[in-house]
Amino acid sequence: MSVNEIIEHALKGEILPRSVQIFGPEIALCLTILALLFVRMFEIHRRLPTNLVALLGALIAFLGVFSQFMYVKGGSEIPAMMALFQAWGLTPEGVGEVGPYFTGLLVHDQFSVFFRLGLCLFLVLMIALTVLSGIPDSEDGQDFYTLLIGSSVGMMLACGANHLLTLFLAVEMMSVPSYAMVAFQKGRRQASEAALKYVIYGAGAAGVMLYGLSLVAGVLGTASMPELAAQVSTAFAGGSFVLTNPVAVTLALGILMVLAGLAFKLSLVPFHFWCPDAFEGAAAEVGGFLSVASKAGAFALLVRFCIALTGNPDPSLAGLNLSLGIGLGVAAAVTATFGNLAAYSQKNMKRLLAYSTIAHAGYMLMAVSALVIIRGANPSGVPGLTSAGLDAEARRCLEALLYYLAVYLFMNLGAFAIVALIRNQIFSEEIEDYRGLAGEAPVLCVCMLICLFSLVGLPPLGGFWAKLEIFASLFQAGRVHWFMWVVLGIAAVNTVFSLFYYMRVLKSMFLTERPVGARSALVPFRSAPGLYVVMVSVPVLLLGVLAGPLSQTANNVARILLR
Amino acid sequence: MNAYLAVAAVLFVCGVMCMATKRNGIGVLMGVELVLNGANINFVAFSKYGLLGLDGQIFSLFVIVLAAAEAAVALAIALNFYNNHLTIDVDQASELKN
Amino acid sequence: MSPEIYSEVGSLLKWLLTAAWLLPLLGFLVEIFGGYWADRKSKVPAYLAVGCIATGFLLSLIALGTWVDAADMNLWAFESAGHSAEHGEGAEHGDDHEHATVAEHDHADAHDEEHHEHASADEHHGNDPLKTAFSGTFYRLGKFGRLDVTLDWYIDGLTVAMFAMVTLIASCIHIFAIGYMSDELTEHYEDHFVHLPGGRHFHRPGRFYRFFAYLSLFCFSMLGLVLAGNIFQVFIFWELVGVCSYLLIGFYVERHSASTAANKAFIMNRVGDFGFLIGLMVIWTWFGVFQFANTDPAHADQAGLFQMVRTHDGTLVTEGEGMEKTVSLQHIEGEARPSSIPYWLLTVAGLGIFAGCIGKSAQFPLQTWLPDAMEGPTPVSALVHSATMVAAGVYLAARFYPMFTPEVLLVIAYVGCITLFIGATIALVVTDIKRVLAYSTISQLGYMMLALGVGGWIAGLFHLITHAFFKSLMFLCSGSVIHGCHHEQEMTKMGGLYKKMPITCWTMFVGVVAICGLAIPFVTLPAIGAVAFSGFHSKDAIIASALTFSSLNPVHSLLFYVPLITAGITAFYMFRMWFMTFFGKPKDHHVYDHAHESPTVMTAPLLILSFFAIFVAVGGEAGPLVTLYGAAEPAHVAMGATDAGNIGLNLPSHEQIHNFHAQAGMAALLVAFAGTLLAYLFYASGAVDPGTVKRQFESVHEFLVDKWRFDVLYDWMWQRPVHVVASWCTAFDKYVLDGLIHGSASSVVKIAQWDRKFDEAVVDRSVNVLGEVTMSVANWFRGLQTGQLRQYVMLIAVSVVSLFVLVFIFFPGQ
Amino acid sequence: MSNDAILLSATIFLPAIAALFLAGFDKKAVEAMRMYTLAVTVIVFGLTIAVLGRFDASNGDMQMLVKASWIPTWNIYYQLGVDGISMTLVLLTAFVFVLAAMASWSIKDKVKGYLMLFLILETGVLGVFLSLDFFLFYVFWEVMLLPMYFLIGVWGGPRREYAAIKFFLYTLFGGVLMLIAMLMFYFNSAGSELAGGESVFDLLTLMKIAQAGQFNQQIQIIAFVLLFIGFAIKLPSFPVHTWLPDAHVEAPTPISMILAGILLKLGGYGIIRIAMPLCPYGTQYAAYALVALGVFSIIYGAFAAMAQTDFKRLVAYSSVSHMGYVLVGLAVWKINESGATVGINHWQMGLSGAMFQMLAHGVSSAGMFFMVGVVYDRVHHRDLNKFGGLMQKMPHYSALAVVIFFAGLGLPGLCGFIGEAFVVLSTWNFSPLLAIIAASGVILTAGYILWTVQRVYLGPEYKGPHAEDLTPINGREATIGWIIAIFAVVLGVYPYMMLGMMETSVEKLTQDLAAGYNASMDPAAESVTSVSE
Repeated sequence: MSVNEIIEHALKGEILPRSVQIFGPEIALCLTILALLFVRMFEIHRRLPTNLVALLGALIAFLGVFSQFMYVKGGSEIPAMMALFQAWGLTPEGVGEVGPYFTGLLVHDQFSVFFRLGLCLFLVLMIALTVLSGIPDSEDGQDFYTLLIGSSVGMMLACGANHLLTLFLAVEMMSVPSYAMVAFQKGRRQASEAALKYVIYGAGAAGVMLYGLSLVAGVLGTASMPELAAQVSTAFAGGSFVLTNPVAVTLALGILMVLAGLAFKLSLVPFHFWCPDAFEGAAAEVGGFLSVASKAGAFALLVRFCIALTGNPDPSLAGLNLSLGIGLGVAAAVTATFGNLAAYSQKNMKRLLAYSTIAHAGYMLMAVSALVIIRGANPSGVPGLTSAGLDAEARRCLEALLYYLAVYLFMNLGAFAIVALIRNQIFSEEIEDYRGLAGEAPVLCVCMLICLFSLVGLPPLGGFWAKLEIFASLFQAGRVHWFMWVVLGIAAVNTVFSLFYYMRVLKSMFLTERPVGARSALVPFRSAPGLYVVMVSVPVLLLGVLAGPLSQTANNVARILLR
Repeated sequence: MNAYLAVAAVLFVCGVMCMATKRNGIGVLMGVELVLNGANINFVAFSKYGLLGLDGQIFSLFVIVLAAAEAAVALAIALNFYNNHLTIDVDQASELKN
Repeated sequence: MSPEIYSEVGSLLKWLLTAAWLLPLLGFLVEIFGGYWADRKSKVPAYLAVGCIATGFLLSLIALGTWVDAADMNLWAFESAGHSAEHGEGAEHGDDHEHATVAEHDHADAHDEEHHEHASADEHHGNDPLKTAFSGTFYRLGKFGRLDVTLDWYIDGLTVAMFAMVTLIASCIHIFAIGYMSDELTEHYEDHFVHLPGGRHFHRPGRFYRFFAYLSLFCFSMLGLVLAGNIFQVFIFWELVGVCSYLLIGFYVERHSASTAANKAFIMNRVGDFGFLIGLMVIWTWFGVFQFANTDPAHADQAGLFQMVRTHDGTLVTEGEGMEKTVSLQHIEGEARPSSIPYWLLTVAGLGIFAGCIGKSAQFPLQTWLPDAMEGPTPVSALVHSATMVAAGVYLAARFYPMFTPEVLLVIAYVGCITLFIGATIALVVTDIKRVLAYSTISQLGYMMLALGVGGWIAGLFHLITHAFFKSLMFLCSGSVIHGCHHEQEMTKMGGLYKKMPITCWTMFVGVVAICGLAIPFVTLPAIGAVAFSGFHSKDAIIASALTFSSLNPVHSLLFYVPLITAGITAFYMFRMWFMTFFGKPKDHHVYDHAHESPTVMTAPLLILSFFAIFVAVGGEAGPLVTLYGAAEPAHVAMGATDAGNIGLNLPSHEQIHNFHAQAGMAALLVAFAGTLLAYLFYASGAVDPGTVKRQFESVHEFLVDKWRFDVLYDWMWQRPVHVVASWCTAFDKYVLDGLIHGSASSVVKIAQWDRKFDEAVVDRSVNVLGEVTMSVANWFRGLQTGQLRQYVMLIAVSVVSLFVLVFIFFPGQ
Repeated sequence: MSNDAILLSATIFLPAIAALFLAGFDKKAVEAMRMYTLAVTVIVFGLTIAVLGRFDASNGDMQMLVKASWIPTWNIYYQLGVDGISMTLVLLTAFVFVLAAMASWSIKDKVKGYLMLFLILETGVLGVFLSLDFFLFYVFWEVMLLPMYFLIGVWGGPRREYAAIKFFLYTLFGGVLMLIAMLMFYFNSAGSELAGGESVFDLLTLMKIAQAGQFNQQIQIIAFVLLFIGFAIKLPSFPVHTWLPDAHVEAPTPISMILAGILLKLGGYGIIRIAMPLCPYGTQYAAYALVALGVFSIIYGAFAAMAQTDFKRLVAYSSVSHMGYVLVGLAVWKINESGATVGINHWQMGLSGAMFQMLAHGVSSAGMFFMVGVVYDRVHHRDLNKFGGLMQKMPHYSALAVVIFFAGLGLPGLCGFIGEAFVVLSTWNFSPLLAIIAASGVILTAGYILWTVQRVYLGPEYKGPHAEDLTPINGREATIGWIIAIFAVVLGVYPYMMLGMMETSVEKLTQDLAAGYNASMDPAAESVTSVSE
């Protein structure tokens, strides 16, 4: 769909109401940004604290996405939700219908709603956390929340990206505010250094990615993602996808560059170097935001991009699918291993969590690689699996990713939140200084324990179920190509190794005595921070014990997406 | 078309080299701009001679705007770094390691 | 006997003996938990223990009567049969001596527990298999398909005889112990044998009640062992008597020598039990049953071991030759299990079980624990380590006789032969009064084993019972001496005690005469036979069996000469002990002056036991005792066997033994008198100075004083528990040749330390190395993260390029 | 919910729920919390008795089945049930927890946290024994890890952190392998019509599939190896046993009791319940290696025990030795050239013996650790060379200790004997050589136990520090000691009490395995069972 067609459609006015309806929550967020700016402009932030405004805006957006989600999931017939549906003006033709909107730049489906819901929820929790931890003071709160919300809007765009342009825009919208957020603690040398590294690295990666996008779009003659696969098979009709073909080389180079850009956002090895520095330099809250939300957005983009490339069952593309899948698998295995190993010797908690983030990106990428492998499989070539079976397995891979992200949202946010809250008490983020905290702030420590064990992947916590789903999809992908079994083995070994460094934190907290003279950190259960961490940790537990509903939802989402 | 693409490729390579070798933060950012412009040339070339149509043009327009925004933010951060470190030599930015 | 009467008699016997068996357990529980630690001066535990065991004796007597009555047996058969010498064989088979001339197999059937499953219906008097053995089950331990592990009882003439013997001797010893242990009746017992640093004296409360509790527990275990109806159950009680022995040897827990001796006894026994276990495994795998025999007509289809391995006339049905040779199993038609067992495996099973007997009966090469076991109080030595527990090995060998192949018997014979010689020679030089008796016990047990090995089943058991009486008598006498001399055990410090303790002296004399086998030559009385104490009869029987055997198998003539010579040695060292203790001049006046005769509670048991030591074997092999337990003799023994087994052994039949009887008796008597005379010359008349002889045979003497240096050898053996039999031989050679073998129990510790080092050095290390490697890789990664921004950016370029190169290399389809 | 469902669920979850209530106790009310915990464990024991009351020993199948949908998208069920094999272990668990709760009086700091973790641990263990869904099994399996880690790590001895992480790491490693095996079965089950064409975690269905030989040989071998490593770590068997001495030594006394008394049994149980029924071919394939490994563990553990100078370490190594018998007993499955099982009854005996050995070891080793703990509480050291003469100072305690140590020694009439003897007796049928080596363990065992008894209890006087603290045991300690001693005797004298309970289940298990093996050998001739003696 070319731009002039798009303009024509928009002017006809048929799609615009639907698009606005779907885009409602994002619009609400944009309005919140405006409101924040106005609050400052009119100097009323003494009476109306900015964080409240931001929280309110985020809540409104969350409710919007939530109502969309419920509408999509259960139809218009849920009595309890009727008021919400009406408030957001949801109609069967609008939100109820799956398909592209904004003239095909974005797409509306369960997948994007699911991600947006997660992102909004995260935004709400994040703002709540900043309220508790008070990282932006009242002077620059507006700026911080503006950046935060702006970045979130970019991520929400990423979820629905249906066009290479939106893909790039989303990446930039996610990134640019986050550069600033990393640098937000203006006086800190570390923060500015981290931000400088992040922005330069990020800008470089964006450039490479853009160049890749230009090649892909140019070679295939379209920038609309649903058409990519078809264009690929047209371009290589008859011939096969080999490197003696210059077009193929160009395309491969382009794809590689796009993936490199995404890999930067996902902090995959070898594009991960910014991650520990940025996390250490930035406040813990920002770290949490970067490690969860921007990962979610980037994974949404990655999945969209990979699906766009692999949907076509043309046998000439089997090679492309396979090498893409295996390449992702290698990257995933290397990333997970690297993250876990490098995390061993960290002394700073945020840095440790940064490496843990890298490792987890590796685990999640495994699901994507399994997805690509299974989607590229020839049904007759896999013993014991029919075409329908393959579809089910592909759904399972995506389900694994979605589940993992959902759990990851809570467990990683929990971990960063606790780091932030502890920092507020003892003014340190060194693991060394966590010694014996369990005696003083048992709530924080127990919740930390839940989050970290969930990150290890121990039952009955959510992380276990998520990891199990990843393992299961890898196992099934291994039947298509044995290499996935190798990845599975690496993942399993990594799980064991990862225990060490998480354990070091817990050991410090629980097994040692609080040194004499150390700052005390009294966070009782019945305080707002205490309740907050419990609130974040309980879902981790629940998602492990009652995995059914979310797993079912994720599977449905996957079914619609892969249809 | 191939000529345009070649120019773009040269720009890209120059940009990457610039990013990799410049000690000055601003210089690195300039390298990024080169890379982005290389891509822009690609888009426009594909738009004109390839099948991409108007999409390419619009793509490059967006990129230009975005590049400006990004550069603004990057420069602000570089300024911040200068305030804190009194240099913008990126090699001095090595406090963050373990 | 009809099945109804069978079950009636059987259950009566079962209840009587079970009660006699369980009473000591009850006594044990009351004594241990009765709160006697609060009243250390109470003698109630002793009375309780005596009451239990004495009641057990009465019940055993009733059972014996019942059994004799049920078996319709005339114990005094020899009166009507005339002189035992001519009709011993017939007489010992009791009531059916009218059948003595019928064919062998009939004869065999008549008094063997083995029966054919259809035999219960057989009304023929002589062939009724049910009348001499009763069996049944107490309860089940576990069941696995057709495999059924149960606790059973098995009662035949041997069982009741053993019950009566054990309970009688135990009663006497219990009573004796009341006196002997009376110095424990105090709150502050001072133990002079314990040396504390700083020369302090060791004080502890008395443990009178505990001693009797242990004794009761021992009696329970011993009776259980006798009553056991299957070999597994024997093993259970085998271990239990072992642990009781452990507890009793280590009764003075504060004495290091005592606890070490206790450990030694237990572990040595475990070595034997290891063999026992192997035997059990073979039996269990190939037979699938543990019961000796099943004589219950109600369950006639379940054959026991003896019924499976031998036909009802007692023959071993074999097929094949050499290693291929197999033994067909009986009574298992229609069952899906092997119907035969390799002959060599049966031999292995027999050897395995016999290994257990070696340990328990202190046979060569596991004999060394028994002398050390004398660390226990003397009544314990009398009861456990002479009369009952150590004889259990002999009992088991006899009980399990049908399972032994001729090869096993030969091993038994040689083991017994070696043991009896070693024991006797060491006894020559020992000066500790209890240790003389201990070595004598080893020697006598060797006699019993020898007898069993050469086919003298009757003779071996005969000696078991007579020995139990006279040896426990002698131990009690020595206890009396020790008590009288205030815990002085060295004979070199005694002498002339007969004036001070006449009763002890003369009861001891009875024992000494009995063990030496002295008799009035050429005199036989009607209805009684030879005029002699019990020992004469039994030793006579053993020598006769040995002589017969060696004349049938001239290759093995050592098996006759060694015991014969040893009979002389026995007489010498026993009289040596007696003379040294009671005669001559007092060597230590301190000891002598304080010596006194023991109180009545101790001398009365001596008198009772001397009575039995004199009269228990009255009538010899035609007497009531042999008649009683002889009914349990396996069927094949009486017939003898020609060219049996793979080695072509000839086993003597009753008749053949009988023919050699007079000859052997004379030889034994002659040798015994010679030994006695020598002892008299050395130690009583002073005609020969023992010191001179000692100096002349310095090296031999030292060798004997070192107990043949067995302890050294035994320590060395620990290194090879698996190849134990092989290493015994080679190690023995080595030892005898150069006598330089070192080693100690620490060898095991060394292995263990090495083992731990391995654990720490290899297994742990490998885990640690793994950790270190991970750590170093992690550090390397950390080095990569330099924090240099320019390098990071460079890396973007490098990464993209290298990835691209990789894609080129690995891209498919080229 | 049926009565069974309520009963079994209550048995499992009562401790965890009770642990939540424990959070509401005042920190100072230490005594009340201890009593409360003890009461909870007693009630749970009562519930297991109630389960026993509804249990029918003559039925070899799974009984009291509870099945409720849990995660329907993955066919995961909340499925519980007992058979003769798990019943005995459930009883043992509840029993040992009661004893350990009584022994927990020795814990003086952070009592609340300790007791909460203690109760959560009980839930985990009972869950493992009762669950019949592989996934549920796995969840409970791992759930045990956390409380155990902290119980060792917080309340343990000087090197507790090392020990705790070692324990955690070993077990987690095993768990991950198990996870992979679990996925193998899950996805391969879809190919069988017995699972209705769906992937299932349901152990009963998986067993049926295995019995029909529908997992191919390769899968069975790989899965068995994976599962076996996981369970062998818990068992523990050489060479993955080294966590055990450390964990035991550092753990506080009640936790050592649980660790030795119960957690080790999970390894054996896992092999019986999961590894063997799901991989009959794999089991047979590895049988000789398993028995050899078991035999080696017996000897190795005994030797290692002999060299120890730390009292607790010695007992820990004795556990390695004793659990070797379990491994031997499980695997004595002999087949002939045609694949028919030879002497299936002997194998049943081996299995039963192994099970009994687990029960007996549960009683005796818990007792041994408790006895060590009693003296450690007084003199605060465990150096064997500094003991001696305890019989004089603490006669009551020493008598109990000697009885319990003799139970560990395998003395007839006490519980340790039956398991060892039955296992050894059944082994000759499998391999005479291994049987002989295994049997030689009795000598070594006697050696180190007697030597220990001599060094600690016998002798004239105590040589170590804190002699004045050697006070006679108090009523609570004596009660625990007596209960253990009595059970040691009861189990030793009347083993059929337990063996009878598992008889039919063991029989069924062996027959199923034999059938599964034959079916795996020849898929065409499935359900042809040729069992010959």
